Amino acid sequence: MAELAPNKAPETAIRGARFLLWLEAWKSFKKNKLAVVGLIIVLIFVFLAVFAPVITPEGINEQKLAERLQPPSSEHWLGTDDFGRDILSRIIHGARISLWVGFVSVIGSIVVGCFLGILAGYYGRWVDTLISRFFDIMLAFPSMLLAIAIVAVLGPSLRNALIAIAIINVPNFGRLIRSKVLSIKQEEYITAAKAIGMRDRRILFHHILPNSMAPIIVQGTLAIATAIIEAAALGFLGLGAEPPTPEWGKMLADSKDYLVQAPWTMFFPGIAIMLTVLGFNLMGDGLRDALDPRMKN
Amino acid sequence: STTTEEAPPPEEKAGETNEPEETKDTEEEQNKESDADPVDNTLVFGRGADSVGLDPATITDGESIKVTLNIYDTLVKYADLDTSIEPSLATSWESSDDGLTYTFKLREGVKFHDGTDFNAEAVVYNFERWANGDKSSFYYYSSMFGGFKGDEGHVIQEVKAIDELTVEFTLSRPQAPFLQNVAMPVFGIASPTALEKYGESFTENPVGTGPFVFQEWKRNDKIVLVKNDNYFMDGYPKLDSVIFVSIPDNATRLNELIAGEIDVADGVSPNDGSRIEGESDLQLFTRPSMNVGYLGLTNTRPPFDNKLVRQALNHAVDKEGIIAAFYAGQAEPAKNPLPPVIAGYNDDIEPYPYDLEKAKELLAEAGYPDGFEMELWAMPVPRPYMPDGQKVAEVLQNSFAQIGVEAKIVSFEWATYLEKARNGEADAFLLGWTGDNGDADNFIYVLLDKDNIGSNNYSYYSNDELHDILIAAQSNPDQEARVELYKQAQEIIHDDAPWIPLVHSTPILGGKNNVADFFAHPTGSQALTKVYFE
Amino acid sequence: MFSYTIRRLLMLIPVLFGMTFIVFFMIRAIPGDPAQVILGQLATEEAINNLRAELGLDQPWFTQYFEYLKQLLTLDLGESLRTRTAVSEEIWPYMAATFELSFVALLIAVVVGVNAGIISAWFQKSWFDYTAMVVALVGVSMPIFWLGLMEQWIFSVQLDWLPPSKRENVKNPVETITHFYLIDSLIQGRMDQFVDVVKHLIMPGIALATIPMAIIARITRSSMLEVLRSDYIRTARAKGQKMFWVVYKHSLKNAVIPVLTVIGLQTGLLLGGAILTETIFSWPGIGRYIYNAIEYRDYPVIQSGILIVATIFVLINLIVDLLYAFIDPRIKYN
Amino acid sequence: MPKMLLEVEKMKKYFPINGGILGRKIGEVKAVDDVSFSVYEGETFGLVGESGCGKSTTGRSLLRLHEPTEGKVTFNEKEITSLSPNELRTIRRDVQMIFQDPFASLNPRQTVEKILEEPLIVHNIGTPKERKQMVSDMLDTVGLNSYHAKRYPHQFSGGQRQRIGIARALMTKPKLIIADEPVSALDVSIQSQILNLLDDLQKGFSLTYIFIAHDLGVVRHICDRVGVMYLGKIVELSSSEKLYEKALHPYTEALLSSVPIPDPTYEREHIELIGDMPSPSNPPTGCSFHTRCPQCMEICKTVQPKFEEIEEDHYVACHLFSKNEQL
Amino acid sequence: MSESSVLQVNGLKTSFFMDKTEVPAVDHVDFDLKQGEIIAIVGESGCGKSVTSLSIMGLVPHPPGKVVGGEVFFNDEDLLKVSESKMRDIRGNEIAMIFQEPMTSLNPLFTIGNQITEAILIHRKWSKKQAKAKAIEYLKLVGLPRAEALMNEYPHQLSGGMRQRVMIAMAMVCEPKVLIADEPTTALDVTIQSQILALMKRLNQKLNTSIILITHDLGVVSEICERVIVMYAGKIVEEADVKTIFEHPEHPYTKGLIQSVPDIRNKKERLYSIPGNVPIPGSIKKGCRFADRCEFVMDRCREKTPELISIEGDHKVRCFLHQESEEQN
Ligand SMILES: Nc1ncnc2c1ncn2[C@@H]1O[C@H](COP(=O)(O)OP(=O)(O)OP(=O)(O)O)[C@@H](O)[C@H]1O
Ligand SMILES: Nc1ncnc2c1ncn2[C@@H]1O[C@H](COP(=O)(O)OP(=O)(O)OP(=O)(O)O)[C@@H](O)[C@H]1O
Ligand SMILES: [Mg+2]
Ligand SMILES: [Mg+2]
Repeated sequence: MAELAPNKAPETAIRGARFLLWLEAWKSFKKNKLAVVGLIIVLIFVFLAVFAPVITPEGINEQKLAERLQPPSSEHWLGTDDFGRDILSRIIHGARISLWVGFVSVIGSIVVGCFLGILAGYYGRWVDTLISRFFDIMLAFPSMLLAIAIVAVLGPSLRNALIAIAIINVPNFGRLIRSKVLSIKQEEYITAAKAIGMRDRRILFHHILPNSMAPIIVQGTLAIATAIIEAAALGFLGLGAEPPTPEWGKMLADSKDYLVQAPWTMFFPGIAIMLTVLGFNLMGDGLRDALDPRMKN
Repeated sequence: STTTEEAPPPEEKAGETNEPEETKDTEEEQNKESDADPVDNTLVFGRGADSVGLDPATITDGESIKVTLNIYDTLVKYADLDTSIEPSLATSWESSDDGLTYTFKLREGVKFHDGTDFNAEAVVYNFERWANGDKSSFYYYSSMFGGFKGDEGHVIQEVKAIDELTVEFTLSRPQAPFLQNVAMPVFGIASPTALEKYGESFTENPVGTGPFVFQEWKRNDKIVLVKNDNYFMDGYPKLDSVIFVSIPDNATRLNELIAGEIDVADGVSPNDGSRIEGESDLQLFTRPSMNVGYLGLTNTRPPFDNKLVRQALNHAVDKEGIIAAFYAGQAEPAKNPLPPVIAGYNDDIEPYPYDLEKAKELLAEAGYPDGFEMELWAMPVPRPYMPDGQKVAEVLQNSFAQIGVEAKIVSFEWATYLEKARNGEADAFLLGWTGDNGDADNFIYVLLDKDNIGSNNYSYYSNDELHDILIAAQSNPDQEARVELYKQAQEIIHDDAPWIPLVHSTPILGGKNNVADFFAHPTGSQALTKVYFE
Repeated sequence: MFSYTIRRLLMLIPVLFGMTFIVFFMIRAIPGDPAQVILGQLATEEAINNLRAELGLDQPWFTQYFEYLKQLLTLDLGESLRTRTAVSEEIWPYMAATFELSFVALLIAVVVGVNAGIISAWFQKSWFDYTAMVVALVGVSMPIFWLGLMEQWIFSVQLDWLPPSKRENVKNPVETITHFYLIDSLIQGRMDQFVDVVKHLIMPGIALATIPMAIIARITRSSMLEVLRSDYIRTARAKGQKMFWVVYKHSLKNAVIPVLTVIGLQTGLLLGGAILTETIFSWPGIGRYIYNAIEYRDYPVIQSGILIVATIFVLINLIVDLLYAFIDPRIKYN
Repeated sequence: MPKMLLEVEKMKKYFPINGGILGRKIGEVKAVDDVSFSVYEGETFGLVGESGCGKSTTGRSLLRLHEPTEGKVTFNEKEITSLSPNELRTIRRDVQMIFQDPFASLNPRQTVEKILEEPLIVHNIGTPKERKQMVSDMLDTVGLNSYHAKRYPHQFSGGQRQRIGIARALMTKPKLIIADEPVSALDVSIQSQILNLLDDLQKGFSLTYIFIAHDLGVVRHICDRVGVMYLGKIVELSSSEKLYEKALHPYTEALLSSVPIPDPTYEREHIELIGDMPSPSNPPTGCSFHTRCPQCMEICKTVQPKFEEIEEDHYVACHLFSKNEQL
Repeated sequence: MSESSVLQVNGLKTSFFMDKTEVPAVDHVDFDLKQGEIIAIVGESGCGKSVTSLSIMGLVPHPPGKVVGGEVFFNDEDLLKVSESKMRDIRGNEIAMIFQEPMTSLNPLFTIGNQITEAILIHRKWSKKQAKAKAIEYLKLVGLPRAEALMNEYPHQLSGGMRQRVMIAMAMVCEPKVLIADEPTTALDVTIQSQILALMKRLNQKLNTSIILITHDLGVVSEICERVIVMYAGKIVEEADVKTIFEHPEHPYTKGLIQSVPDIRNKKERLYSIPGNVPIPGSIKKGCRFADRCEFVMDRCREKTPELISIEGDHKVRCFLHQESEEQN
């Protein structure tokens, strides 16, 4: 059993104790090379997204029809698209969109999913039955079709695609939380909390929820990856971002016809999607290993 | 008359239908087929969507017509490459001077595919069937001939069999484009016996007199037609069979063509023209232009109720640029709602030049010196006249922005798009039209007359003076006079600027090099009677 | 076990019921009127109203819903508004197309995925492990529509090895009996067609298999790793058993449950119609069938299509659950 | 005679087994089946028995962490079994628990300080500052340092974690502590540290313990009175002296003779029991021990023996000693 | 190798490599196992008992573990050097092992019969039928009722004690020369424990199998063992026959350990307790590993590591207290 050498300087070193767990997770995360690569990829894209207007060589919408479909060159590193717009600039701006869709939709799903999952897991009985059945129903839907139908109801736009993606992911989080609540409810420290006379609500918010965070973060990271692909797929079907938004899936769809003529128009947005998604997946895996001790080897 | 193109909105895009029906009647026939080894002389025609039905009278979509055109014949038909009238089931015809009576002499010895005789009675039967139409079917009939029996505007008062091979039509008022209309593929003559026999399901068991006999239909997948050995044109058709396959994705369809899986690819996107030219074993077919692509401005919605604003926007569009980029040059800029091939085209009209300064001036004059915000609706599906609405919209958005007009590009699913646009919910919308009988009326009246508000006049443009001209032109049998009237009409329209006419495109198709005598028809649907493999 | 199955089947009822409810009202919330869509833009107001009445669309939604439920109870799936054919009649070819493709994709995914996962776990931290897992991660990160287009471009356009799309060579069509072309061509002894059908299946099969394959490989690996660390594996090795058998006999059977769960879920997803794959490869499957029905507002088709897909999904997962009990004697459903 | 602190009368706890088509109850696990005993102020009452015999369930049911199926529990003249949830919470201030697994019973995401402060917060004791002081005092008391306060449970060794668990139980200054196998997860050398600590605390805080264990040596060492459980029932209850000197019940005897003695020279007879404890969902008829009892009689198979006081303060449930039967 | 020795361990060192640092779990362990003898290895959790036995079996989980030094002689061969296939022939056949957790050491998805016959068929070219008969024979030998029926049952249908018997039957079925039992009774109740211990003793006498019994329970040791090895933090600190260990323990750790066990025979007023905790493996780099907890610690204890030396016959101790007396003598 691990004992900290008692002669180490105490007070100061341990300030910000809340962080300690994260610090430790970070340490174990750091050791995972692939995860770090993932993190770096994600950070690069986040950086690009945040500073897009500053760093892009050109605006995203400067059409120069005369310069359309130019291959990569020193002037346009990734070439130009069929409007003569600089692909690099658009991909960089596209990072904003994809990350935005990824983060916001996942946060949306988490919030709603948590709410429902907690209700179900904590109150049990008919509340649980009702919510669980609802999740079953949602999960039984072919998810892409559901997303398409939702977008059809709301009208195609980036925002609505985001909403659709958030909705189809709700049951995943809901179930996760529910099962977490159920399993944590069985933990000995919850019995201990009850034994000291703690009220249910406090148990829920001080014990159960904080202990469910790790899997949610992991699942959330991975869900961002999926959400980005889903958004791209909707974009590809013409059900996502409105033009001229440089959404990657839409860029792909737009350049589909140029696959032979100007392969770079199709190649780079695809790579951008893949890299970002890969980044999140690698990071999610790393987080899982770091946050979930069971997965440690 | 109306178009093939628009009516079927949803059908054409990635549409697919579904039917199980196919199997039963298919199987026996298929056996025959596999014995016959039809591979050699079979043309595979790849297109974007499946047909909706094969009863020509009830269909509205281009993809259905492409097939029915080869199964049925009409009394008169269009020439191979334009809309001039040629004999078909009728070998000759004459009209009275007042334009109220038409008499057709029918071809002798023609038989329907089911072996029954084609004769005057059959023609009467078909027209009677349409004229007594159930209101939910036969849309083309009612729109081309002013409704059904008993309706006030119904044009065809009576259809009489004079003798075995003579039919006489009596009209209630003269209709200038009457022959143009009768030639429309939707008025293909069906076998009365088969109609009785199949009833509702005739649409899946089509029987006509045409060059090809229907054999099999696998919904969403393919339609197989085989040669009509008893076709009245000697030596035709040359093909043993034709298979129409649906391949929704443009790129895939082209790949199929390149890979040699199909012989002709419809709806090739203009950009791919060069690719086809680059392949030594492929050839490019161009369809003579008989269409218009435009940006409609809903004339009742502010600020588009202001003529100056509409004119200003007309100045702000770089049509040449759009054509170069997204039509690969396969189009010409439009200044009129009519395409130039159609009689009545007014070539004297001066187009609004691409002039942003002028546009700004006009805007200022209209009271919008700082521009305004608007929605710009982009079509979600490719059309011959607008292969990529979204991209055209982006170009428009970009130039509007330069005169201070902030356009937000909006799109809906095609069905929704049309419905909402028809309801006048759009500020400005991209749309277009392919003529289906080559008459000016089929463009100007249908698209811009106040009668058609709530129907094909999506821009809610209403001008009484124009209306009078168009009605006069409709019933005037004198071609010269009509041309003048339409030229006049175009002037009014040009000045009012209810739209921004964008392009008249030349749609392209790809084909194998050995496909000969394939005539891409301006209406979008062609008979494959003469096609053969070299 | 039997009673568990019955209970699960009973539980299916509220799920499917809820499903019909959601689908029914959701698709009616989609703007656009089927009558309008069917009649096209030339239709008159009157014609539309007539058609609406004929199709029963003029009734209040709830009336329509109860009518629909009544229909369902008699196992009547309704009639397509567009083709006027019973959905139950016309749906099979699409299902079959999807089943066939899914089967091939799943076969690829399971064979490759499971073995890659096993070997990765067995030789943990070897180059194979790293490579396989990175490849798997790239696999799940790939937009499959992109992959599909790239495949087509490389293998049919550039190399001309495989047909770009569809299920068969249209000039040499398979005579349909079961609508599974592999089976149909085989039972008719048409080897040429069989080969042709296989060729058509390869690219969409791979495109569709990519993600499940990657997921299965990953889950197999982690599940195997856990099992390989367990006491009974040590026991097996302490007996002197060969590592190969330790892995493929003792470990795999234990590791297979989570893998099975994933396979069940993935099968459901595949059968649910991989719309993008079906679009790119012009595959006349159930996904596009429903997708098109959405475009046409063909309510009965959407309703029944989704209902059938969902039922299959739920049933597959029920079967997976029951399979657990066959694999693991500790699991007893009572 | 010291004051009676806790009295348990005919307590039962049955867990339902669900199944069938509708998932209804199809059976029950009789985890605790009619148990009565009392605990006096200041003593350590031990509960021993083999695993699964219902010791933990008994301990938890006392606090209504499991709702007892039947029976009455009286603590300090209050009937716990009929309290409202709010009153129950107040009572829990006076009755605390120490758990077997010191790791599982500490929230891994809370610092020691937080863990120890929680009982105070829950029962509204002190201001934040006072609470901090109390925590650091308590850490000293259980042999930890206040610089441990900011650490997380996984950063401690097993023995230290158990000290934290003990400290938590003591925070509200309870009267009674139910210790559920508090040392069985620990190494021998650590076990003795904890046992000594419990001993010291009992004196320092005048605590009463209910000590659940399966290690008879430990029980002997720490308990004043011991109840031996078998299959949900107490089969023998007596002072620890008497029990270890002269066990009456055949089960107790067998149990004692099975304990390995760390003394190679010590010779004694082993009473080997055959087989395992039966399942509590399907207990044998009659005396539940009869299936393994070396001295089983006919009557044992059908008639359940009464739990009776055979000698002063020595209760047994066995037909061998049943007065009625012998008469 | 002495005449009657079946297994001889010399200077065995096994380390775990965590983040590239080497953590020795077993550090220079030497001992002999004689024919028919039962020896015990005792020590607290984490002191390296299991790793010692896994090292002998060649089953140290790798990565992260690795045997980094020493020799293990069996049949005149160094097991640490033989090929994996040779090692497989020995495992289960000549040296068998049973583990602490009877609950998890049997594969839950295969029947008892399947698992025992497998053990036979790996090493014997027998028919399935023969193997089955043998398996049933051994199930009976370990005192399981209904042996035939058990063959078709799954582990979860058995109680802990029964499973541990099955484990023993499985280990003994090839009649190995050496049986390594790693805490075979820790998870069991006392009544079951005493059944299992009695069984092992019987088997030892009947089949003359040598047994290495690993445990942390001194009571168990005194019940059945002849010789005892006490380990602390990866090293042997004391070795002697069982009587000597209990009567004259010499190492302060052994002494403390024996004194801190509560006895059911009499109530001690206060238990002895060794202060402090077992050190984290690898944390003590120099000196005696017990120094921090030792009552008699001297300066040199913190500087140098004492050797394991023989003080009287077979009695060996690793402590400077005795080294001194040796040196003085
Ligand atoms: N929550 C529960 N649901 C169903 N059965 C339970 C539950 N808790 C305990 N049991 C059953 O009740 C019986 C007694 O369990 P309990 O935990 O009280 O035993 P114990 O004597 O504490 O055993 P151990 O020494 O293993 O801790 C067991 O058979 C157990 O399976
Ligand atoms: N797989 C492993 N990875 C890393 N370290 C390990 C591993 N297995 C054992 N160790 C380390 O080796 C040391 C010795 O472990 P071992 O299992 O031999 O102890 P033990 O004496 O058997 O303890 P116990 O009584 O708990 O079984 C421990 O400190 C442990 O940390
Ligand atoms: Mg317990
Ligand atoms: Mg061990």
